[in-house]
Amino acid sequence: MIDFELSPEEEASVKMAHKTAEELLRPIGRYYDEHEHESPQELIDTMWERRAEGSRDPLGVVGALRIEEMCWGDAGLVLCLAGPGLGGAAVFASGTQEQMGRFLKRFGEGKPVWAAMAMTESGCGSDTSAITTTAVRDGDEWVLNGEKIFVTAGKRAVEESDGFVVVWATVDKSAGRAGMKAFVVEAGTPGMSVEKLEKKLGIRASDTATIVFEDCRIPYENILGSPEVRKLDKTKTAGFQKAMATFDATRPIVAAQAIGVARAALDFVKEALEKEGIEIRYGLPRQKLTAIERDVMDMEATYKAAKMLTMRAVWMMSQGQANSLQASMCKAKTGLAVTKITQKAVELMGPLGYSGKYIVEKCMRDAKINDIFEGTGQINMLVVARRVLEFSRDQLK
Amino acid sequence: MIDFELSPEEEASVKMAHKTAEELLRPIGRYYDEHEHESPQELIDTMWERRAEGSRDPLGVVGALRIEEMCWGDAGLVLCLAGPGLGGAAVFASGTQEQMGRFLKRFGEGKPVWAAMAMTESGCGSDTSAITTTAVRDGDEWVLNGEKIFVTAGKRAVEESDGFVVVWATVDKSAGRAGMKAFVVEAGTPGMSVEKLEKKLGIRASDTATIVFEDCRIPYENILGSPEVRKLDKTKTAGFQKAMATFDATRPIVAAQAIGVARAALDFVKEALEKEGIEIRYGLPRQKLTAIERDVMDMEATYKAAKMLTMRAVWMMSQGQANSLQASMCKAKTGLAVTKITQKAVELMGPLGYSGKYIVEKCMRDAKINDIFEGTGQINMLVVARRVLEFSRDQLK
Amino acid sequence: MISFSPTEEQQMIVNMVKQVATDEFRKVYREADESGEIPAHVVDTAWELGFISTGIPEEHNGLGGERSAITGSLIAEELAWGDLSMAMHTLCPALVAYPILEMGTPEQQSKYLPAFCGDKYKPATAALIEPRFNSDPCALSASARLDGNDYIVSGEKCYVPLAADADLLLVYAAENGSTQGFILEKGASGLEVGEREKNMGLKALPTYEVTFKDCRVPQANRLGGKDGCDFNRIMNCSRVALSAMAVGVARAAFEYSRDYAKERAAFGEPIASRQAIAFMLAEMAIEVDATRLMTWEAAWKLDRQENATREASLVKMYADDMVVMVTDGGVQILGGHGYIREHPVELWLRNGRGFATFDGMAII
Amino acid sequence: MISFSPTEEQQMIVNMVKQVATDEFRKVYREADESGEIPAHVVDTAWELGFISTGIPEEHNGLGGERSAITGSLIAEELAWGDLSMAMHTLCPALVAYPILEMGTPEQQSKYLPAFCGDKYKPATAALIEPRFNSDPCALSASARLDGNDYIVSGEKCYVPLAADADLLLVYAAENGSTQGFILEKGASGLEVGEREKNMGLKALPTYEVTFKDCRVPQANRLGGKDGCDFNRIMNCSRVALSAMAVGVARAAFEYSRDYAKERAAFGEPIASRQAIAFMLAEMAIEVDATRLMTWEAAWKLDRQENATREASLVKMYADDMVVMVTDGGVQILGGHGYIREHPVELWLRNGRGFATFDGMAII
Repeated sequence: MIDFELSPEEEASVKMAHKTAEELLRPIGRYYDEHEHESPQELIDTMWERRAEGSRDPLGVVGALRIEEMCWGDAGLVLCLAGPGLGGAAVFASGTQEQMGRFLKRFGEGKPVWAAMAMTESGCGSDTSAITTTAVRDGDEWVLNGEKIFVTAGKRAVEESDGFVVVWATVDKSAGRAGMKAFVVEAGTPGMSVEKLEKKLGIRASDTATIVFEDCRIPYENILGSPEVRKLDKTKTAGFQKAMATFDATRPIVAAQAIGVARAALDFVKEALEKEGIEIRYGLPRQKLTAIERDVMDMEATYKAAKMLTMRAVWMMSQGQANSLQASMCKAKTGLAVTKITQKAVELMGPLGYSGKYIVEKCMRDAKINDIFEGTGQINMLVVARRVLEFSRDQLK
Repeated sequence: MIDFELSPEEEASVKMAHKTAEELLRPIGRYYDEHEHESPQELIDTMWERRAEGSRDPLGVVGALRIEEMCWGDAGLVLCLAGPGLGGAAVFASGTQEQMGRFLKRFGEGKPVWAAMAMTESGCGSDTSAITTTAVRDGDEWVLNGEKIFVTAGKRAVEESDGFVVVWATVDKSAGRAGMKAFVVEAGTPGMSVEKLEKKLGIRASDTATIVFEDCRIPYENILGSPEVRKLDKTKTAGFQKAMATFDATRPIVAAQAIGVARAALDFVKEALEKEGIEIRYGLPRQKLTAIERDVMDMEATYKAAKMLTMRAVWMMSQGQANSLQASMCKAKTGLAVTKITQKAVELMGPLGYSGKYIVEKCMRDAKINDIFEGTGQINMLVVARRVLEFSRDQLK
Repeated sequence: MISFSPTEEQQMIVNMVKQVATDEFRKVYREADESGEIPAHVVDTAWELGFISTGIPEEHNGLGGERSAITGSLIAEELAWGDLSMAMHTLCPALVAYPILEMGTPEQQSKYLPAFCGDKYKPATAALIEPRFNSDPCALSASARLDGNDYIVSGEKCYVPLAADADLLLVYAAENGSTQGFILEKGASGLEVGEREKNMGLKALPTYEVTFKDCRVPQANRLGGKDGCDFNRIMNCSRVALSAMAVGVARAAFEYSRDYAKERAAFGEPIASRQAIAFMLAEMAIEVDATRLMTWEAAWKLDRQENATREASLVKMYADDMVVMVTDGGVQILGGHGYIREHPVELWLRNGRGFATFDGMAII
Repeated sequence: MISFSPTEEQQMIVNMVKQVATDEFRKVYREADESGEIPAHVVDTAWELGFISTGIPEEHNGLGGERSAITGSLIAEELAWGDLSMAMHTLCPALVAYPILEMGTPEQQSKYLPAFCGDKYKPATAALIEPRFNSDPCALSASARLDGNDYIVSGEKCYVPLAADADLLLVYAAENGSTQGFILEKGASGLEVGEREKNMGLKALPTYEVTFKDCRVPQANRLGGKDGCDFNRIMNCSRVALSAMAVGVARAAFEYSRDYAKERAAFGEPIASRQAIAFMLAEMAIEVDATRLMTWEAAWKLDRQENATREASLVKMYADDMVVMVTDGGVQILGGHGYIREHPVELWLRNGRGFATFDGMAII
């Protein structure tokens, strides 16, 4: 039955996330935006201690709603919280039981730990088939060489905790996508080092690292999935399917993050207007609205559209339904929606919108990444188009 | 010197066009929209008599402004007025002196005459290289076979006057675009017949014909340009360049037509609002506007943007400057702009906008063709993109 | 528990409606648009599905089923996917039946509801829109004032579907600043049905201007009697119905242009193989889905009897824009072929552009 | 005679300005944005081109050339193409000089204009914007009232460029419902320059909140004396200047992302070979050109001394939207690389988004 009701427990869980965001994240968001690359240690520790909260439904609708609330508080800070992150998700999606035990148990104990995902290289963005990092087998080990950029939480995973990085590398260049495999490299492995941290437009609290692998040796058992290169069917892209399966899970989560940022801006605008005595008169004909009312309604409707698509994609995943199309739909829509909503919020708020004193300019900077990472808007539109057309990669490039 | 002033004579010429539009076209526009395929004979005759008016600067800025005014009156009626049209433009662009004399002198004398351009076929829209109509030489004649659709003024050129049709056909299928040639087929030539007239969304007064050529024989001298097929350089597309040169001239003209339709809708909206005592307060901050003011300003600015691009393309042509980029820019922008403006006008006018009693719904229907004919919005964007990127057809498909 | 899945019963209804839309509506939509007439058997076949009678209690001859706005949205989308004029024609009697069902006095219910439960289509309609550019349901020019035991209703309305044939006409008018409904029967004195309107779209559905010249309506015919009606809820039910219909029209245009783009070749490939076209289709697909989900959420609020003004007006505004974007995209993808009245896309654009105007012309 | 061609002289000026923008601004823009400081020699080099002194009559030590809004637009576009902060810094003295030049009393002109004609940069600024979301130049909160021989100016302003260093500050305030300008000299009592503002963009240009606490201004310092100023024209000159600057910023982003898209390969081809990217670039090119042409038309009206409010505010609104669309497109085309502070596109987006707010921060 089509239903949008949360149970009292679910509602309480979402509310608790909001409270955390309001009390712990929001007050320090600006500080860590201005002090790029400084670590919010206290927040990290507190949230690490509280990590059990809301963990019952991490990838379900309630989990997504909790993420929205947290990012309403501050998206940059959320991105730097300890936890399995994208690296953990990859292990979860394609690791063996043994690997899950070995790599994931660290998130249940001890000090804050991060796991990162290293895919992008300076020569390839969306075109992951062009990855040049190599993994060569040498007896009981794999030897990794290459450089990865834009690794979210890379420094924290490699240098600041007992974490790990899931690295995508090719074991056979001639095999294209089929030769692409994922490897777990644990913190402290010789040959892996952080070369630099990016200075960014937004989400400045999040570390975005360049990681270099120089003759980096890892145990043979650290490969995720089969080491075999299946060249039979080019369209099947064997190993790469694992990464794609991860995307089906992570894209809606990123979308939920984005939605939180957009709502932060939207809430600011609505509260600011309310203080000025301006109320939004829903239900009036378009011809009788003010430009501001119309703009706010547009923003709200766009927010809702993105949110509904996102909730659907998350819900399908939680039901075990194939959701590649819906995951890309929500990601494409959301990336664009939050970009537009936050840009509009800055405009609407005039001198207040552009000022570093208020949150909207930061929301705009933080929001934009969502149209870029985990697949740009264009890549996600391409995925949607291929699926609605039932076209292969070759039929629609 | 950058200047936007019209001389008093130029201004008078534009005003006269407006007066004609207001007095002769506007009052009968709705009738011929409702009576599709009925001929506005009196208007045609009157305008034929007056054809010398404003003919001094047919392809210059003033000519374009006159066209805007006329289409402000009624675009469908303008499209069915007698004259050289696209067929004449093709002869003018690539005919020999002898051909110009032979084919064009009919526009200076006698009864109303039309010339049409037949390019599209049911199997090819924008992809004119896929034309299947053939022209085979047989002694002193060419023999044409094939079917052309969407021929504007086709019936009038073929059956209702002593006109002609410029037909694009291939003399060598293996040569692709280089084998494409244009041929003049005069009214009354056996083997050429009008098969049907299209019922359309808008511009219903304009005849849009399907013309069939069955062993249609024309004199050898009726080929426009060289009969030689230059296969040397595929990218040069020899014969086809003529058609493209025609586009550089016709696209801005079509854009000017489109702008007239948009302004008709815009003027209606502004007058309707004025009657209601609503004035547009230019110069107010966005935050203080009503939604209607904001919408009208958006429409006006969009209209202006399209118009300035169009005037520039026309001006460059009149100066003998290469204007392919600018012609496609103005066409792409204008097609989209007038579509949006007129669709918005219908929305803004509410119950009046949707009603057949008023002009805006008709403007919306008439406007849409401008994003389609003389190159769809997509084709024109492609041309613009290739030119700004300096990419060949192969580099950007 | 959050869920995006219709019930099995709803799915069955959707399949049934889709069948009628495909077998009946889609067979004659173009001819009906050109001629302005919907063949009677088409409406009758749709009527037989019992959309309206299902929700009417057994005591009034209905089937006594549950009336659900979500189910209504699913039905409205499918019908409109078939053809908007026919969808509105089919559901037109609900414009009277549903407000009476929800808000009518017991007398109004016993008197009027049984007629909607018969085998034969019951023509009934409502008059809300006024011939002004800023027609506002909550600030109508049409007025009603009490005079003895009667209300005197005066004003002008437009876009009144089936007005010439309707046995019942529910007219909305401003009474002391609030909008109230008044039930008129055919031939009421002062009720003047004007010429049939010529509109940009919706051409198969007869709509009329209607004038009320000091029309006397017995007090008993004020919708809801002394309590009046919850007009806000009526509007929200209409907004949700229209949003669902907009989704249906848009989906039709998306599917048609998607299929066309896969078939139609240019430059040696299907035109859908070019990103410009493919991305348009992707956007169309995304927006159709987004609007449907928003419609469901607003319908869900209605079903819970909560105030849905915010949700319903947001989705309606969004749907108005969406359906124009998508149907215009359909015409654009077909190019010249989209502009002629052979392919259906131009019809869908003409119908789609009307949603911003169709206040109160459908209800669930 | 309609023409879209700059004069030879204008073309020469454009080339000269472009040179400075390329050789000076573009060399240090990133460092200046990060540090918040523009190297003095950069501003000095630009000052040497004599943008302002050119238009000042010889009697006031200027070059006595013709001041043209069209030429000004051409200059503003090129400077902003180089860097917006530096462009605004360079032209900031004009915020005082031009209003005095056009509308000042003879005394104001002789007293203040010569200082703008020297070899050294003359820091001067204007205060217009107010710290409210709906700051409205024509309905200011800051007020001026006559008290004896002085005006008392009170109010709060923000986004006042160079306020801490300016020798002259022209403040706009509401006087009996109309906006008038008042010339203050450095250190005037009651004039309090607050902390330097931290804004999303324009970071290399120091801007300040400024408070006027019953600031006494001699009557003689009312811009235009008894006649006051034509504030409408000042605003229109500002709108055209800002539109031209928006074109410059947008063109920079278009060119950069175009070149990047031609170089950057993905899936075996330059990313510009895909229609999704190529069409974005085409749209960016079209909108940059359209906005420039509209800017020229509004400037042309200004040069003819006609009322340009409609043209100027339409192009300004259009430019505000255009520059965000284009600079956002720049970031999007560069993807992850666009989001980091190495490539300039993110800076252009931050600067571009401000135009909707920058009322009165530049003038031609």
